[in-house]
Amino acid sequence: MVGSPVLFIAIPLLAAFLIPLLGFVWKESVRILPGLVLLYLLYLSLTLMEQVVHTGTIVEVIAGWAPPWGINLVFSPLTGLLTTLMILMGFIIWIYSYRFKNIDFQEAVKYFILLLMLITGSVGIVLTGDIFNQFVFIEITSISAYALTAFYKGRDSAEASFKYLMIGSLSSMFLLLAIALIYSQLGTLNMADIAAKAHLMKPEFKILALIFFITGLGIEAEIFPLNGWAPDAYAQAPGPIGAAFSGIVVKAGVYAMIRVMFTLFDVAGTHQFLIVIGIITLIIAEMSAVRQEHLKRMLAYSSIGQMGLVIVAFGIGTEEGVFAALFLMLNHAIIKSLLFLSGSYLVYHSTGKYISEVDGIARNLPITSFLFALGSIAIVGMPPFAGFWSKWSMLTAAAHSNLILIIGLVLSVSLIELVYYFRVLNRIYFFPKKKEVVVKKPTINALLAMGLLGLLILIIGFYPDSVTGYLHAASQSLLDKGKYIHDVLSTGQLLLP
Amino acid sequence: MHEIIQITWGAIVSFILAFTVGITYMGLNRKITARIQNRIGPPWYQNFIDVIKLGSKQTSIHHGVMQHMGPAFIMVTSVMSLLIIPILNQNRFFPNLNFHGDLVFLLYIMVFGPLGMALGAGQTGNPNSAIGVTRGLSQMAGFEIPWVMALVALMIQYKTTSIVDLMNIQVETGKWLMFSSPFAFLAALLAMLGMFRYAPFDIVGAPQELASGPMSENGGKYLFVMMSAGSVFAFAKLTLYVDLFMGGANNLIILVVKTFSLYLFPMLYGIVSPRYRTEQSVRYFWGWPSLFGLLAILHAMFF
Amino acid sequence: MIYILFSILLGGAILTFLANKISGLLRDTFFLLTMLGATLIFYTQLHIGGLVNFSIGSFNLEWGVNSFSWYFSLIVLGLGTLAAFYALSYMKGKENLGFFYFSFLISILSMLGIVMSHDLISFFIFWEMMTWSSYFMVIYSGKNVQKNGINYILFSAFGAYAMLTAIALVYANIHSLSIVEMISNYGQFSPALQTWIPILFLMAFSVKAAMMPLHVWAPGAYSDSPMAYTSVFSGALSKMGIYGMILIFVTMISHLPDDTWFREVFAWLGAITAIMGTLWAIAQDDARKLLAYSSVAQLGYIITGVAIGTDLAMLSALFLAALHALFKGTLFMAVGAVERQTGTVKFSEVTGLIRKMPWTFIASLLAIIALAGIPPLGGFVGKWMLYESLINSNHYILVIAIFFASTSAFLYCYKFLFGFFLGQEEKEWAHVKEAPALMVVPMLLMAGFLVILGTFPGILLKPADTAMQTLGFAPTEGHLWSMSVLFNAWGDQVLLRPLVYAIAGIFLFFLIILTVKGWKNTRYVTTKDISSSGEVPLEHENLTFSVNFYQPFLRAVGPVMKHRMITWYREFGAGMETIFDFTRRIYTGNGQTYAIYVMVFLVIILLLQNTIFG
Amino acid sequence: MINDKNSQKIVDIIRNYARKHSLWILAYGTGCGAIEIPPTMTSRYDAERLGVRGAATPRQADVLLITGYLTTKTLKRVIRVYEQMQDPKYVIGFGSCTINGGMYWDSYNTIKALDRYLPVDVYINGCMPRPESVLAGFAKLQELIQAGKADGAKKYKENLEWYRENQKKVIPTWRMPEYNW
Repeated sequence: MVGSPVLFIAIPLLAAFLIPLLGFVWKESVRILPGLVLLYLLYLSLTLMEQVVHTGTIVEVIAGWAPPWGINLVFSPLTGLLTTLMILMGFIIWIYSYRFKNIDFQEAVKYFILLLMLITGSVGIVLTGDIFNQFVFIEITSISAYALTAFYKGRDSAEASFKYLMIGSLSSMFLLLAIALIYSQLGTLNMADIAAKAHLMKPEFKILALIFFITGLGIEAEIFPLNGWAPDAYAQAPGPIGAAFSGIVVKAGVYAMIRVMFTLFDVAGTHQFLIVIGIITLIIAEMSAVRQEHLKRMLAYSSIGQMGLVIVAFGIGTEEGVFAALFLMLNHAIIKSLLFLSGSYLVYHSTGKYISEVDGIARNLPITSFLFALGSIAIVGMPPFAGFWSKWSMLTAAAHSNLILIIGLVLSVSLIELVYYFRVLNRIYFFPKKKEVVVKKPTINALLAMGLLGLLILIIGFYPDSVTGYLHAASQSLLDKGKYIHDVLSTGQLLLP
Repeated sequence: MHEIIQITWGAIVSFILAFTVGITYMGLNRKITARIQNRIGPPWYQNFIDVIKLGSKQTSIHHGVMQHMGPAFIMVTSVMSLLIIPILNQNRFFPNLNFHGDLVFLLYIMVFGPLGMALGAGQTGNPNSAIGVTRGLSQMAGFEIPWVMALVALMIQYKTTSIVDLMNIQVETGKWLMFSSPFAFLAALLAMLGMFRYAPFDIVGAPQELASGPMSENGGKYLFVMMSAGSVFAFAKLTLYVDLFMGGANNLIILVVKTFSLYLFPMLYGIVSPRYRTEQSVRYFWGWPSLFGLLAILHAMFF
Repeated sequence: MIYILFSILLGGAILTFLANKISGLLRDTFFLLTMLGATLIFYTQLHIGGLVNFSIGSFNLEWGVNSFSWYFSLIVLGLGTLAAFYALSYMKGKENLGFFYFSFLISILSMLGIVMSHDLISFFIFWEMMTWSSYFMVIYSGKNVQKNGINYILFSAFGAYAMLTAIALVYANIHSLSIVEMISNYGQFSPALQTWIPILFLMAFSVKAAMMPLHVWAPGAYSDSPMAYTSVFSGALSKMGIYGMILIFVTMISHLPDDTWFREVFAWLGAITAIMGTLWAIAQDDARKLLAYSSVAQLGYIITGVAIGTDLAMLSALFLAALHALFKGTLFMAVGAVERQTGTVKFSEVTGLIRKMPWTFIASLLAIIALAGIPPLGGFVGKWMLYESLINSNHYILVIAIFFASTSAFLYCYKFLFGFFLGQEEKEWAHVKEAPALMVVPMLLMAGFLVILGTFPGILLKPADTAMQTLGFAPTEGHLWSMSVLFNAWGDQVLLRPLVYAIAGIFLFFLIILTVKGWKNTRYVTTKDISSSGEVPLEHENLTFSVNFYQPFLRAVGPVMKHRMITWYREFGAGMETIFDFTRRIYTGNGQTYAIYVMVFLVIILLLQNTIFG
Repeated sequence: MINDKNSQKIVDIIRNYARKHSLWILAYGTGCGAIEIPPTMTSRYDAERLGVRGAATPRQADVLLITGYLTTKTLKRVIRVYEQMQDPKYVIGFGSCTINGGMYWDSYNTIKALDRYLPVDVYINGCMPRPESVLAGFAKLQELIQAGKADGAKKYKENLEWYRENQKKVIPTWRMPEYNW
């Protein structure tokens, strides 16, 4: 045992508290500390992941209270995979924003604290085995996300943050309602326990709770029509935070929703519901993205659309479907982060962040533009880059389940996606540059971060086997509900005298 | 070696024959035209005189190597068609190349020369030449359709693409193809109007308007070769029609009679016709002649 | 060996790209060495029938060469190598050369990959690589990228996604991605799948082969990419569509119970493509556009041949495919040479280059003769076989359509030669010189090959025949063709050798007569010395007729050309954009609306809960 | 053998016969005389029976028919056309105007004697000459050709400088390719 899953929560929280204190001693430590923490956690998660895939799920009980009474953390292949992904993204975002707010120390302190909180919250959502605890983590994530959205303190960012806050509070309300409903029915908050006892619930209550869950978590998972807050928040938050939203926060939201739907309840029709709602999200978001004038908003809509695709893949419900969904999530996190990170340099000095302002910028920013192009080509699913394999696994999954219509829809939506990404690419490379646009050269660390992401895209693209093993383990672990229940609850029995 | 000499010899003899007959036809054309216009007209051998005169012109000019080669191109077409088209039934005349090619080859070799000459005409830099060429090519795209339809109808009806076989069929059955495939004959006949470029399809070289079009920069020896080639080609085309539709000919006299009676058709049609504009002539060929061609194909398919 | 071939090309591409930063000479050297190395390895080391396996992403990838793919690799590498030499000189002094050479090599690699793939997944990967590498070329010039580039990538992606769907369906049904297994299991698919899989594949292939309703990207893409690449683009890359089509038609369509209408539809689509491509080519003033439309038309013939699918038709399609690469490669190179030397490609601007660029003219002349299908060049052989096969397989109306297309093709053939090389020589172009040897020699080599093929088509028909035998056709040598004889099914024949010799003999004879007769009194005069009503054109007066060249003909065919496919697509696109804009307004930017959305969502689900979660 | 004197004679006879009976005219309709050409060519008088036939361009023509007065402006074109014709070539001056200026004898911008500018083989007088006289003119030309005396082109070549001098006198903007036969 290298370390315990508890560390994933404890260390960053501790670090978040330490940052301002250490800042008084040595200003640079504010920037270094999160990185160290994340690096360690990355190492930890990788080793744990390796272990989990081979030996089985780790269930960590907090404070000796055995499940179903106490809070427990579950490090299964699924949660481990997502944790690793999130921490990796967090680490890369840290590299990218190492010099963020270089002059303004106070702002930097706030930024890094909030970033750590955001990552911690998201990791917590994924790791926890307790539904109320999950609610708490969702709140942590949300609150740091509100704050980060409004980070620039401008009029627009305040407005975006307020919208986010408003919708987010609705989400909290529904979640709380759902949890209350479950607790009143079953008297337990442990997910495994709920799952084991779900059949005891009255069907109407069960469905009501499910609907509240869907609504509450759907807001975090950006399903249509609950995603109104998202484009504004993505567009107004600082560049790395946009990447963090699409790479970390949304993934946690989708995880939570899928966990509820797959594990907690055994209601019929959830798969079909996921497919329908996913397709609606996908189509509406991609259609909206075409006519966007702001680069980041376009990326935001694209991100929403991709999440719709992920939800469709989950909705297929077979192991292949889940595998495809997880693969999509993985690739989307990497690629969309790259797009956000490089895209924010493309429109760095512009006030409107208009797409038209990237014209001919490739001459000034060759590497950034190249990485943006790589990301664009990858996300529309062109082989031999990462996006292709996930799209391919999605299609085969659909084909196996005889969902031909879905294949058609997904591919026609991909065509739309292709159009707007290539329009931007053409502008970057082949339009004459506008004189008034001032170019900001990326810093070394930003280049390093983006380069890392690009490298990941290439690695996964040329050698998808590097990740498919983990993804298979993860998808099996999601679908094997009985094993999850057994794993968690047996830990409790071991602890009991 | 023996074969080559024989073919060469045959080529020379048939060339002289075709030249003589073709040029006589041209002269007769002028004579008949004159008679119809109530003139006395030139003597029937007038075109011989013209050709000799052109050949005895002392000087000549050219605008470049393509124009210099142009008449040679057109000669290739004339002589090659003459060599591929059997002159008499059962190859009784000189054996030539007619076992070596087929109708499709003939169709294509027939455009070889005009295109080569068109290049020569283009090089002169005279706008009239280029305009004439474009008109000629457009018209060709027009009349080739009924013409090919007729040929395809024959091919499918008699399951061969060889001219010799088609002639043999007529000899064996004793029935001319113009009676057994009347629509094909009609289509081909109407296409022939365009092929001979007499009125109403003479817009290509309209002398009053285009100054004889593609030939406007050619004089002296170039015009001499072109005129000879034209006469030879005319005879070759007429022979082809006779071979395909009128049962061929067993001796030269019959051949001359048949070809001349066939030649009367475009000639007389031309004398009484005004001139079509290019698009009118193209549309004309895609109208009735193509309909006949279509009927010919249907006829060949179902009967 | 395939590994080595591919890694040479891939590594060479990357090295060339990197070397660009160091020095131009190094880059050119790398580029040329890569191309030559690949070609050398291909011809000397690669054995037909060799297979290599490896697995990636839990799929078993399989690459190998058979005679069929060898034939297409021959086209790709032959044309690619010549175009590479040409490119060195053509691209000299242009921007982003590393990028150009990189894309060039990658597209060669991907084309080889396509024909050497024995499994669907690597087929698809290479297919997409081909798409984006050629897309880079389309947008290389930076002109019309938003229009032509997006058109190209959109249509390609449409095709690719159709193919991807088909692949997914196949995979879902047989759990294998091997092309061989797909073919052998084809009979066990459900009837619906049996129809849909070929249709989906053919959609993908007809995009690349620029078949009628899916061709609208081609004119723009062909004319916008650098000519050094367009020769490969139109000559070889479009053949990948033909490659796929042949594969699908032979292995799948022929097993369908009702394959006749399938074949008829495609044959007619090919014929309509040929006709419309020809007509539009006639109307062009831009040489690149003319050739682009002409490529579309030529591919139409090939598609018709493939769709008919008899021995002779397939043979003619294969022969024409190689031939099209030869002559269209030459022509695009010639346009590139003219473009480089004069800076324009408009027929109405440049005239009378024949004495300035004689070698380019000779190469284009030969290529044009082959394109028009006039004996004694190779083009005739392909055309002849196509007609014979159509007549023998009872497609009588179709043969008329094809014949019409190829007769009308004379019009644009003449326009091409006349527009650039003939007509009056102008002072404006007096400074023009012949293109560098590196550009001229590849053209002349290909043109020379066309001449040889006119007499000895067997040189190319033999590998084509071997390729067809791989596909399960009976050997055709001896009863459909021999080295220089062509036969049709009725036993009629064309003996090319005596005919060609006769043509050459007659031509030379009369040429000598023309030259010798009055040799001393024959004079060359300039093109300003013309008989135009006694006028002498001034130096700056250009009397060449080049505007509205075929106006009367176009007036005659006007009704057919009134509607353009591309306007329909554009209107469709505009309609879609309107819908997108409407959709965008769902996100009003108003927080209250979003809150209402949430509540409405909740209410709807609550109301429909029994339907959804029943 | 072809250089043999007797055979050369035979060839000459044939040539002259052909040249005589095949006169392709380029009727340069400069003045009112042009109106007499159509009756000459059509049914009433039918010049075609003499082998006279219209040519479309100077390249194909044998006879340059100058039908009427020549202004200084048209003279330039006529010279150009004449120089573009192929040897052997003949000129027929048509009407009084070409001989001495006719009714334009004191005009400031017509030339009076065509002979000073182009070598005329046959003049046809009259104002206008009737078709009969036109035919007579052709007959005269044929006679000259038969006798080998229609050598205007040779004269022109030999006396080119003199002709050029005269031509340049009346044509202010002389811009023409050199005549280099």
